[in-house]
Amino acid sequence: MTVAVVLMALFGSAWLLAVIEGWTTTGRLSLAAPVLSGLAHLGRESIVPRSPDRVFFEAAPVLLLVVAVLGAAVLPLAPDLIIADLGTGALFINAALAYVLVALIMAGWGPDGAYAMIGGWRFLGQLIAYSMLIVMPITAVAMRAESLVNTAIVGSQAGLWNIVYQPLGFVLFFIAAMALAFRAPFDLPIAAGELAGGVDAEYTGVRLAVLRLARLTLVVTLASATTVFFLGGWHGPLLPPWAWSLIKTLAVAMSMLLAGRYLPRIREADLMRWCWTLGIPLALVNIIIVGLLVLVVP
Amino acid sequence: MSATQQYVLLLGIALGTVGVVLSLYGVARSMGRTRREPGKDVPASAGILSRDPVWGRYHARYYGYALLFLAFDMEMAFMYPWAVVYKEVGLVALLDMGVFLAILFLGLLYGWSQGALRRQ
Amino acid sequence: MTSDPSITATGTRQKRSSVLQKLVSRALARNLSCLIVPGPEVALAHGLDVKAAGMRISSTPRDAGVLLIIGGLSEKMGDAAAVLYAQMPRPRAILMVGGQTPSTLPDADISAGFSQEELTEAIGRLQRALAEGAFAASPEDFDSSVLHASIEYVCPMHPEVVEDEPGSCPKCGMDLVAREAGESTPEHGHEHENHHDHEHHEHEHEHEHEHEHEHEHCHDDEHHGHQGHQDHEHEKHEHGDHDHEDEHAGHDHGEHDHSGHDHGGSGFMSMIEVTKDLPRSADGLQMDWLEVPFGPVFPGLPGGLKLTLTLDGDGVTEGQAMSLVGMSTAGEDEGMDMDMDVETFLEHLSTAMPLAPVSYRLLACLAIERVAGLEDDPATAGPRAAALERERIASHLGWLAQLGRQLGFAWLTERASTLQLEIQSASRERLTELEPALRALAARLGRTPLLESRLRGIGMLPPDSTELRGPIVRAADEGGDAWARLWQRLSEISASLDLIKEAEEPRLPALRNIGHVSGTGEATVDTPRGEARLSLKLERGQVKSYRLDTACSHHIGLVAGLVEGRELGDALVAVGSLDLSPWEVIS
Amino acid sequence: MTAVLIVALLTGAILFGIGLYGALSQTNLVMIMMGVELMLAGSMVNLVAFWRFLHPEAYSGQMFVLVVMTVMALEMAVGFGVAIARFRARGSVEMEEAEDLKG
Amino acid sequence: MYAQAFFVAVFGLAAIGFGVVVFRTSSMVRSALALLFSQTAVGCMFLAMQTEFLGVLQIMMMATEMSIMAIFMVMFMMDPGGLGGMDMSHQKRFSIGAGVSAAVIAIAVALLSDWGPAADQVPDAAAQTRALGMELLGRSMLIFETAGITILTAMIAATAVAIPVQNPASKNDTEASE
Repeated sequence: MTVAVVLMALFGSAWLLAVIEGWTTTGRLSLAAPVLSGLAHLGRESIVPRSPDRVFFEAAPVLLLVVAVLGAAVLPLAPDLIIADLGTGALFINAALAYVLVALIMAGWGPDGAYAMIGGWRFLGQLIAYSMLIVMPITAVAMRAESLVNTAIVGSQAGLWNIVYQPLGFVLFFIAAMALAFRAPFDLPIAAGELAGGVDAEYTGVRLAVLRLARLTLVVTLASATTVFFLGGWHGPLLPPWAWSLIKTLAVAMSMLLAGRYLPRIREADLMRWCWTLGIPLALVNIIIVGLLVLVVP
Repeated sequence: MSATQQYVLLLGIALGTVGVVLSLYGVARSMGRTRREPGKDVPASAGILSRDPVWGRYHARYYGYALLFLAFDMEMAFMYPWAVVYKEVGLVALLDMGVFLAILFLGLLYGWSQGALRRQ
Repeated sequence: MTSDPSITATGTRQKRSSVLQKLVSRALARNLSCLIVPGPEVALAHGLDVKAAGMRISSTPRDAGVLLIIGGLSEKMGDAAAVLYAQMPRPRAILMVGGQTPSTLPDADISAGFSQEELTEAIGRLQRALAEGAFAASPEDFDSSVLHASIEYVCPMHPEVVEDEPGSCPKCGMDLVAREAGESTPEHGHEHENHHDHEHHEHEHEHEHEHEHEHEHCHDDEHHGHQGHQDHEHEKHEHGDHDHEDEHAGHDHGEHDHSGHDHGGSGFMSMIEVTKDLPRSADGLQMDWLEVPFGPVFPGLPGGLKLTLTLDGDGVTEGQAMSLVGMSTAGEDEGMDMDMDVETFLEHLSTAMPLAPVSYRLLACLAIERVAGLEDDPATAGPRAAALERERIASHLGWLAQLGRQLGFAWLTERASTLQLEIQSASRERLTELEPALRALAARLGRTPLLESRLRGIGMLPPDSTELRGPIVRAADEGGDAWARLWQRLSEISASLDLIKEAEEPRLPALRNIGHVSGTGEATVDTPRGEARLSLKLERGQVKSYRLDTACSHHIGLVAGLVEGRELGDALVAVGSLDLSPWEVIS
Repeated sequence: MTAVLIVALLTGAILFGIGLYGALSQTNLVMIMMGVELMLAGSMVNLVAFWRFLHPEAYSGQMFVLVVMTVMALEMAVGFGVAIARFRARGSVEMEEAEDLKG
Repeated sequence: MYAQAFFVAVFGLAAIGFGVVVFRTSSMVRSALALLFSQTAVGCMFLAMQTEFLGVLQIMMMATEMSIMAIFMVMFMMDPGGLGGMDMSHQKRFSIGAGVSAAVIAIAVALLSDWGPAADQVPDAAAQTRALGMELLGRSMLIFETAGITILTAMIAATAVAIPVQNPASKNDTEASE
């Protein structure tokens, strides 16, 4: 039961995001558009490049979708609306999402095409940049909650959301989450203007549909993680807990989706330099500030 | 729910997702197979048919970052258990981790000064 | 042209009895995405708004169902279009706007003229055709000679010398030998190879080859000496378990891989030997360099421009650009009789330059009038100047839209192309109304985060660059990078607006009556991309010969210097910042 | 209960064996490191099994696994550093390159 | 109990299977990713053995580390795509002997030793993590700080060896060209 509800919420949000995305790109708000486009993808041919690495090529979209779903499975919608409330839930998210990289490397290497391969290796560089900015803010969150259990983390924000308690951590995490979901302006591995689709370039038909679904689900998962870690999860007045979770998740996901429209793509060299020379020191500062706050403020 | 049951549930969800994807593939397959035609299976490259394999030795210019990352990443293994008990232990934990992080930060600074933090 | 509601057999999918088909066909019809050949900027320059007409614009053939061809294509672009069409998944269709379908492609499914109404109507027809006939009983394979390896000519002594045409080697003067492009050794006849290629496709139908399998196979027969010969390895790989391939792979192919050096011969391949002659990157590591085509139909670059970059990782070691659509001077040079009516010549020149038709029409008018000895007429000069300035604004907006596409900056692309479409045919009054919008766009770009870091320091010209013209040379004083060029273009937009406000109503330049004069004339016009010069010779009112000198012909030579040693993204930004119009490149 | 321990220990042993084979048989520095990683993975399996089934109260067992993981990462960092330097100097990371050249 | 044995065995077999693939494929990226999945399977074994923190940590760390392994493989192997299908090994017989004998000895020790009674219960994951934290800040504090020093040493060593020394002039050049 719980499983069904959570998965419906997940894919429902992904569908809503697809509607919004379609709205921003075509200017028409149509609830049926994602379904139609999915059907159209089913109707197209799904070309397999004369791929010397068929296994990678086939595995990549599925792996991406699986890790996005697994990530969402450990995030609570409401105190009892969670598929698996692991003892190390906050760490499990990281572990699941680390395989986004693996999926992209597979997708890049598999088809033996230049654009895809460059895209795949670019994303490895991107991971090296954003990865620490995902884990370090989560550490600071865990310090306050004294736990890695996701429901406990939400519980610790009953009085004050973490976005207020540790705004620096929120900013870093949000940016890093966008980089993880390779949304614009961090869409280096799939950059249309630079790599003509990059890792996506060789996927067509139903495989492309799965890949698109996986990317949207990934955005929802990350938005949900942001909600749980920084926006107080299900806490909120009046509405039932699950509604608050969903509203916050959708708001974060939409802001991730829309931010890219108004920004040019970042340079890879800049991304790496800024993350390492600015982001990581700031994340350390965040940990120290939170450390002091936790000790000083009861 | 015990931890083991939770893992089994997660495994089941993963397998279920794979199953859904496979059934989608099945539906797509029912529309007909991909027709083999000349040029179609060559990786697309902007209107030029380039058949050369691209799997060569690839120059990853971020290897300086990668080396530092490999070492720096390990810090996380220690930070999570630390974070969980931090409040309980108090100031000692802060000092302890402060020293640890300072040591690591030194390594980062060294790498920075030596030019590891740039495209090679 | 199609009353029959179905797309051609080269585009449909094989029919299978499926209940879903009907539904899927309708979904397909409502989800059109197109790949524009030569490029979206050409559609915009013709005043076509593809998105408003109901199609998404896709960046790769893999994601497109419609090949939208705008205008007539040059021969090389026809080849590229055939490759793109072949790489599109079925069901696919060809929509031709103006001009003839290139001979490499099947006849267009739907044709339309250069107007938004016709385009919208054509897309409607296409949707009906797709909804009815996306699946057919007997689709045909699409095949074209372009899809089989082409012939190129190499020097037997210098593997790095590769030419498209027979001739002699520039290094040693030996006659060049024909071989299949992408192949390595001259001894294989191409017919044999073509045959081979078919065979490979057939085999692939039957065998989903397994990697491990192939590995063991190679293991046994102990050839280690042909690593550089990747193409053959590839073939062999595809076949995997076919014995006749062994002989093939056993040849001693000594002398070619992508970097073209020699390491064959010895029984055991040594890595030191492989790497010792390779050129080194700046950090001293020798990797395999990869030659990757960017263009002619690449989302980040103007269509028709073929940029070939040699990549070392994601860094560019060298690059060269060529235009596949540029005007060739052949047959139009002095000494050749061409006999063209002046009006025809006017049309010819302005349609040959789709990104700046007004400027070139004006240029031709001026040059022809010079022959007749006519001086500037204040009555026509004002409207002409206004039309030129209006085109300058539109062209710069088109460049901004292209910049947005390149940088994934969707807002900029939308804003700039909307404005461009509006301004192209705007009256003076309308232009004045649009002025605040243009100024707001500039202000907004100044405030956009990441944009400056993306453009600053990119595309610096080498100090000894000569023959620079237009915005590029005017931006050279301000730092001479892509950022300075952006601001130069923005300030030219506002300067042009001021000029138009003081000038008269813009009107398309029309030729004054000159009668049947003879003689030579020369004129210069400051086109949006820099000065263009035209000198022509008339005999009794017929254009005998002409010589055109454009800014882009010179600017395209800058590309090699701009991309060298850059990161891939930066190199593309640098090339984009030049605002090359491949049509204005005279070869 | 001991059955699980034995299964884990067997797995660890076999992983260690495969890793040792790889480390000894490969000619390339990076491949040798992969062998070493497998050996370390094998030993980690053993350590975790010992902790879980023999001394669940002694968390130094888990601590030890953390240290082994650190060693893995550091081995890679230093190993790749050496590989880069060696490649830069010699154009190869094959360990037996000199002999190969002789014939 | 049986379920536990089952899962440990399944993931153990997966780890071994992927471990074998590492040295049997000629595509270097496959090789590295096979190692990655072997390590992931080891992580899953940890989970099956109720050592959740270490298991999840292993799964997470190895994804990134082995991917970095993959890029270094692609940089430094002669034929990363495995298109040439060449053999990159030597002293095969000796290595097989060594590997087999090491495994056999370890198996023998595992089977022949008397391991005594096995513990039935372990604390749940949250408690384990907490206990590990206490261990980290208590008895094992020195080990923890030593690990810090070791990481520092490794960072310095790797940087010093791998990053070419550059004179200030050329450094400015490269910075400007970034």
